[in-house]
Amino acid sequence: MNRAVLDVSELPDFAFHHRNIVWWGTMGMIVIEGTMFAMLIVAYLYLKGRSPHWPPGHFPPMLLWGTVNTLILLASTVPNHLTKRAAEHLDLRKVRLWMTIALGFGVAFNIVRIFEFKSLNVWFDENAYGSVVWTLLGFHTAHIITDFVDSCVLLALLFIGPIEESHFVDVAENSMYWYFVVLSWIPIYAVIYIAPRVS
Amino acid sequence: MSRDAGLDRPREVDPASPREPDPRLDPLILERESRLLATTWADPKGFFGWFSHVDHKSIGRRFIATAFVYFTFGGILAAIMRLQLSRPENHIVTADLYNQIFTMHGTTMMFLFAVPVMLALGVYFVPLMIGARAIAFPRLVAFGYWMFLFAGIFLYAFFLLNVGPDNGWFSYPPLAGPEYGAGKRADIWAQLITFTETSGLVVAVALITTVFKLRAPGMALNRIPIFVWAMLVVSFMTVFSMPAVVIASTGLILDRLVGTHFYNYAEGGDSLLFQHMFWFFGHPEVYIIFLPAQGMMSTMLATFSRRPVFGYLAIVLSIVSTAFIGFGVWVHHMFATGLPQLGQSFFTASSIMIVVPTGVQFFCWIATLWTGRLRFPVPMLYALSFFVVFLVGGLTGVMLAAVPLDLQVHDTFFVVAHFHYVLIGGSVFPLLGAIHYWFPKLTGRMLSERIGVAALALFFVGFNLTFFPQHILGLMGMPRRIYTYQPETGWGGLNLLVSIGAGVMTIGLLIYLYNIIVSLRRGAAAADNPWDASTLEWATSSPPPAYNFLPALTVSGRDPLWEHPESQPVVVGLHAEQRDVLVTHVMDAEPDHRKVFPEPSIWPFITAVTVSVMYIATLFTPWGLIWGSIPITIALIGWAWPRGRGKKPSELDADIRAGRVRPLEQVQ
Amino acid sequence: MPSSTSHHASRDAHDRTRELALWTGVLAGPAVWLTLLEVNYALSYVACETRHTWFLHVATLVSVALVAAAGLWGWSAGRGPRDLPEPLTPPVSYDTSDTRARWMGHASIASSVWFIIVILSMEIPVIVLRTCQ
Amino acid sequence: MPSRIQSALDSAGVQASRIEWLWWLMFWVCTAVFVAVVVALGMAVWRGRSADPERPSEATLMRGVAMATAATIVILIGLLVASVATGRAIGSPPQADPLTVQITGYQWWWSVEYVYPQPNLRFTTANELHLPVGRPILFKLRGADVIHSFWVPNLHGKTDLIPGRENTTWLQIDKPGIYRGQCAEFCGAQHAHMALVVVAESSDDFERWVVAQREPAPAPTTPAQSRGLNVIERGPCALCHTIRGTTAGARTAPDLTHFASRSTIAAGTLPNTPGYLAGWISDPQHVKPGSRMPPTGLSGEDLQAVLAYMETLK
Repeated sequence: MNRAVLDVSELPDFAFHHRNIVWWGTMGMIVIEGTMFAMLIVAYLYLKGRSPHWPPGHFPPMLLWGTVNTLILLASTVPNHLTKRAAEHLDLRKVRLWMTIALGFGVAFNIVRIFEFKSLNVWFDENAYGSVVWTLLGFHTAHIITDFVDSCVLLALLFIGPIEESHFVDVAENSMYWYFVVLSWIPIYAVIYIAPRVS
Repeated sequence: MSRDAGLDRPREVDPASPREPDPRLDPLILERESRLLATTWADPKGFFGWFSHVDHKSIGRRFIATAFVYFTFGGILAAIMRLQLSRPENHIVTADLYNQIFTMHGTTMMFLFAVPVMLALGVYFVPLMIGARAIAFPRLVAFGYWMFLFAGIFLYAFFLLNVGPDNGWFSYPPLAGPEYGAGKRADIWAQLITFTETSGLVVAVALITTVFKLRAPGMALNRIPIFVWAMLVVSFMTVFSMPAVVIASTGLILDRLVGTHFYNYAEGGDSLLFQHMFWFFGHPEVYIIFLPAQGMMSTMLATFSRRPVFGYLAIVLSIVSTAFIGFGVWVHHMFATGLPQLGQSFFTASSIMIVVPTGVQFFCWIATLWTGRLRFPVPMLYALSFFVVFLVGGLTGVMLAAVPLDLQVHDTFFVVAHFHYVLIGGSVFPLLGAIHYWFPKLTGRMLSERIGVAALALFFVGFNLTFFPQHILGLMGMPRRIYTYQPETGWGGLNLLVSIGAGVMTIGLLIYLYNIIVSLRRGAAAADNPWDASTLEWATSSPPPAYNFLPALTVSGRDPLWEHPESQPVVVGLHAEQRDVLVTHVMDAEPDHRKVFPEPSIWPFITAVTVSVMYIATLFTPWGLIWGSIPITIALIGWAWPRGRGKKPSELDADIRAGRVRPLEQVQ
Repeated sequence: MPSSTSHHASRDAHDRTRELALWTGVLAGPAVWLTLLEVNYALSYVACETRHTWFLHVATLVSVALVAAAGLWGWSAGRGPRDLPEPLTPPVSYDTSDTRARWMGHASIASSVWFIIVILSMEIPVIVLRTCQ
Repeated sequence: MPSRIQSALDSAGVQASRIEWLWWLMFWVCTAVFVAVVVALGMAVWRGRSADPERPSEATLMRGVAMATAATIVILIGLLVASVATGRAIGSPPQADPLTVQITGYQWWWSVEYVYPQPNLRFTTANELHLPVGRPILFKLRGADVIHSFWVPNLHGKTDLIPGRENTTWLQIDKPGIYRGQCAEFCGAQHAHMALVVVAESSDDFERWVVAQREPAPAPTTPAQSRGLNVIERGPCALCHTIRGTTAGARTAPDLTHFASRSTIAAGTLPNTPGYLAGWISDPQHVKPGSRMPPTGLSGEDLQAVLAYMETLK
C-alpha cells in the first residue's frame, strides 16, 4: 500500500515538564488537593463570619512556631529548586546531594510542626473554631508527610537502584509537588495566624 | 463555522517520506508486528493475572459491567419503594427499612451508577476515539476500578447487616450528626463517599491527561470528537467539585468520630455549612452525569444522520459553559433554608440561564436531523426519545429555578419527577442507546434490533407512566421520603398508577438485559464499522486488539473515517517489543515523544485492598488512619518499584555521561 | 530530526502569548461570571445591612468590561495565519494550528458574548428586589 | 375532594395564590415551548426520512439556530423577571398588626406558641393551629432537634426549621377552611407522620378559640376523671407532657391542656377518637414506630380513667 508515513522512531523516549504525562498526573493531584485546601479555608471564613467574636473565647495561636516553620518552608525551596534543576540535567550526584538537603528541611519542619499544634491555644473538640484550625493544619501536615515519605523512597532508589531515566522526571515532579506544599502553606498560614488577629 | 468544519485536506506530503511503499507497511511485516504487539500489550492470564489487568478496555468493560450491576441493585430498591407506596398505609416494609432503602437507592444511583458508568465509558472509548494505544496512568485507572468495586461491596455488606445509611443520599446534619444519627449508619454513608471519590478522582485525572497528551497526530483541539470533549469537561468538573464533598463528609465523620463541631451550632458550627459544601458538589455532579450523555447524543445523531453534527463549535462551547454555570447554581437546593432572597435570586438567574446551552445543543441536533439522511436503528430511537423526555425535565427545571415556585414543590414528588426526567431522560436514555451503539465494538456482536425496539417501547411507556403523575402528586402536596401516607390525602390512585408504570419500566429493562445476554452468545458478528460512523473507535477491529490500532493513525479532520482515511498518513516507528505510546502536544497534537507505558501489575489491586481496609478501620477508630496508612505505604512502594528496565545508578550515570541518554530538551 | 526540535522550541516561544490570548478569551467569560456570582452572593448581605446596591452594579460593569476585553483579545489572536517555518514532522500538522487558532478565536467571541448576557441577567434581581427580605 | 386540603393548586392565601399564578404562567409557557420543539423535531425527522432532502446551507441553519437561541433567552429572561417579581411580592413584610406564631419542630410533632406582648396572654398548643382570615400572620420557625420544614401548601411555600437559627415567614389567609400541612424536610424515622392541621376561621371565632386555649385544664368532676388525672400526674405521662392547671409540666412532648379540642392524635397520624386514643396510649410504637412516646403499660382501668379525663380537656 502506497501510503505516507509519519516516522516517530527518532523521537526521544522521555521529556520534562508539561510535555511528560507524569507532570499532568502531579498537576491533577495538586489541583484536587488545592481545591480541598480552598474548601477548608472557605469553611473557616464561613464559620468566622457566623461567630460574634473570633477566635471564640480563646487567644489567637502563638505566632512563633508557625512563623519559624514558614521560614523553614521558604528556605527549603532553594535546595528544592536545585534538586529540580539537577534532575533536568540528569545530574545524578547533584540530585542526590540537594535532595538529601531538602529532606533535612522536611525533618526540621515536621518537628517544629509538633510545637505548632501545641501553640494553637485550642483543642480540636472544644468548638468549631478549634475543629477547623486543627483540620487545616492536620491536612497540610498530611501533605508534608506524604511528600516526605515519597522523597525518601525516591532518594533510596537513586542510591541503591534499580533506576531508569524516567526517575529524573519523578524527581522533578516531586520537587514540583513540594513547591505546591510550600505555596499552599502561605494562605493557610494567613488564615490560621493572621485572620484571628484581624476582626 | 463552515470554513473550519475540519475538512481541510492534507497538503503535499512531506518529500522526506518515501513515495514508494514504505517497507514497514508491507502486509507481512505488519502481520508480524501485530503478533508481537499482541504479546507485548497482552494482559496476564490466570487467576492472579486477572487482578493485574491494566488494558483500558478490560478495565472499562469491568467498570461498565459493575456499574450496571449496582444499577440493578438500585432498581430493585426502587421497585420495593413503589410496592410500599402503591397504596396508603401499606406495610410491606417498616419505616426504618424504607428510610434505608430510599437512602441506598439515591446513593447507589448517584455514586455507584451514574457517575461511574459515564467515567467507565470514557475509560473504554476515549483512548479509542482519539486514536491512542492506551489510557494514561493505566495502573491508576485499575486502582480506581478496584476502589469502585470495593465501594459497592462495602456499602451493600453493611446494608445487608441492617446498618445501611438512612439519612438520605445527602445525609444532612444534625439528623446524620453524632446526636441524632445513631449507630454507624451515617459513618458508612460518609465513608462510601470517600471510596467513590477516590475512584472518581483518579479516573478523572487519567482521562484529562489522556485527552490532552495522547491524541492521534493531527487531532487539534478543534477536531476532538464531541463525546471526548464531554468526557474532558466532565473530568475537570469532577476534579473541582468532588473535593467539596470530600471535605463535607470528612467534617461529618470527624464530628461523629472524634467530636469536632463543624456542624454543631451549640459550639459555633453550622449545619448549613454542610449543605453548602454538599451541593457545591451535588449540583455539578448532575452535569457530570448529563454532559457525557449529551456527547453520546451528538455522536449517535451524527452517525445516523450520515453527516457531521451541526455546530461543532456551538456544541463544544455549550458543554463548557454548562460545566461552568453548573458550579453556580447550588443554592437552588437551599431556597427553603431562609437565606436572603437577593442572594438566592442570583442563583435563580444562573439556574435559569443554564438552560440556554442545552437549548443550543437541542437546536444544533435538530438542524443535524433536518439536513441529514436518517436511519432509525435502536440507538437512533433512543436518541429521539431522549428529546421528548429530557425536554420535560429541562422545562420543569426552569420552574424549580424560580424561588417562589420552588418553595411550594421543593422536597415534593414534583422534584422527584423532575430529576428522574432529567437523569433517566437526560442520561439513561442516551446511555442505553449508546450501549446499543457501542455494543458491537465492546463485544464484537450486534444487539438484536427487534428485541431492542420492544425493550425501548416498554421502557419509554413505563418511564412516563411512572414519573409524569409524580408531578401532579407533588403539586397535590405529597412530600418526598415518606414511607407511607394516609388514605384521606387522596394520593392513592396516582401512586397506584405510578407503581404500575414502574412495573412496566422494569419489564422493559429486563428485556434490555435479556437482549444483551442473548446477543452476547448468539448475536450477529459485528464488522469493524457496522454503523458507518466517522470516529476512530470504528477504525479498528470489533472488539479492538490489546494495542488498539495497527498501524497507528493520524487525522486531518473531525470525521476521519468519512474523509478518505486511506490517504491519511500512518504512524510508524513505535517499538512493538515494548509498550510504546506516542505522546503529542496539547493544542495541535503534534508528535512529541514516545513513552514506554507500565506493564500489568497486581499492586493497584493490593493498594486498593489496603486503602479499603484503612477506610473501614477509620469507621471505628481514628487510629485506623495511622495504622492503616502503613500497609498503604508499603503497597505504594511495591507499586512504584521499577522492574525490568532499571539499571544500577552507577551504570545509568555512566550512560548519561557518555551521552547515551538524552531528554528531549537536550537533543540538539 | 535535530533541526526540527530546535525549531520546535522557537515555535513554542512564538506561540505562547497567542495561546494565552486564546485561552483567556475562551475562559475569561465563565471565570469572571463565576467570581462575580460568589462576590454578589457575599455582597447581598452587605446590601442588606447598608441598604445600598450601587456596588453590585459596579461589580457587574467591571465584569462586563473584563469579559469583553478578554473576548476581543482572544478573537484578534485567532485571526490570520502566521508566517512560520514549516511545522514539525510533516505531513501531519498541515495548517492545523491556524484553523485551530481561528476556531478558538470564534469561541472567544461567542463565549464572551454569552457570558455577558449571563452576567447582565444577574442584574434583574438587584433591580427588582428590595435589599432585605 | 380530600386532596384539596393539602394542595398547592388550591390556594387559600395571598402568598399561595401568587405562587399559583406564577405556576400557571410557567406551565403554559413551558407547554408552548415543549410543543414547538417537538413539532420542529418531528418535521426534521420527517424530512430526513426521504432519501436526499434539498439541504439549506450551513449558513441558513446557523441563522435558524441563532434565532431559536435568541428566542430562548428572551423567554427565559421574561420568566426570570416574573419569578423575581413574585418573590418580591410574597417576601414583603406584613403591614398591619401581625399575629405572631412561634413554631418549633420536634421529632415528630409541632409545638405551637401564640406569642403576645404580654406574657400572660401567651399560650402553647401542638400540631393544630387556628388562624384568623384576613390578618397577616408572622411565623417564627425553630428546629428543636433536627431540620424540619413548615409547609401548608394551600397557604404558602415551605420554610425550614433549623436548629440554632430562627427563620421567619409570613402569610395571610383569604378563605376560611381546614388545611393540612406536613413536614417537608426528611427528619428521621417518622418523617411521614409529622402533619399539622390549620383551621382558618373568622377573627371572632379565632378570638373565641384563643380565649378558650388560654384557660387551664378544667378540674376533674367524676371519680373516673380524678383517677385519670392522678394516673397522668403520677404515671409516666407527666414526665414529658404539660397539662396546664395540673402538676404535669414537662415540655418535651405536646402540650395536652386542650387536647380534646384537637382533631388528630400524634401529629395527624390518627383521628382523635377515644378508640384510637386508647390504642395510641397503650402502644404508640405500634401506630408510629420509632416515636419518642414509649408504651405506657397502663392497666385497663387506668387507661379508661385517663381517657375519661382527657375527654374533658376541651
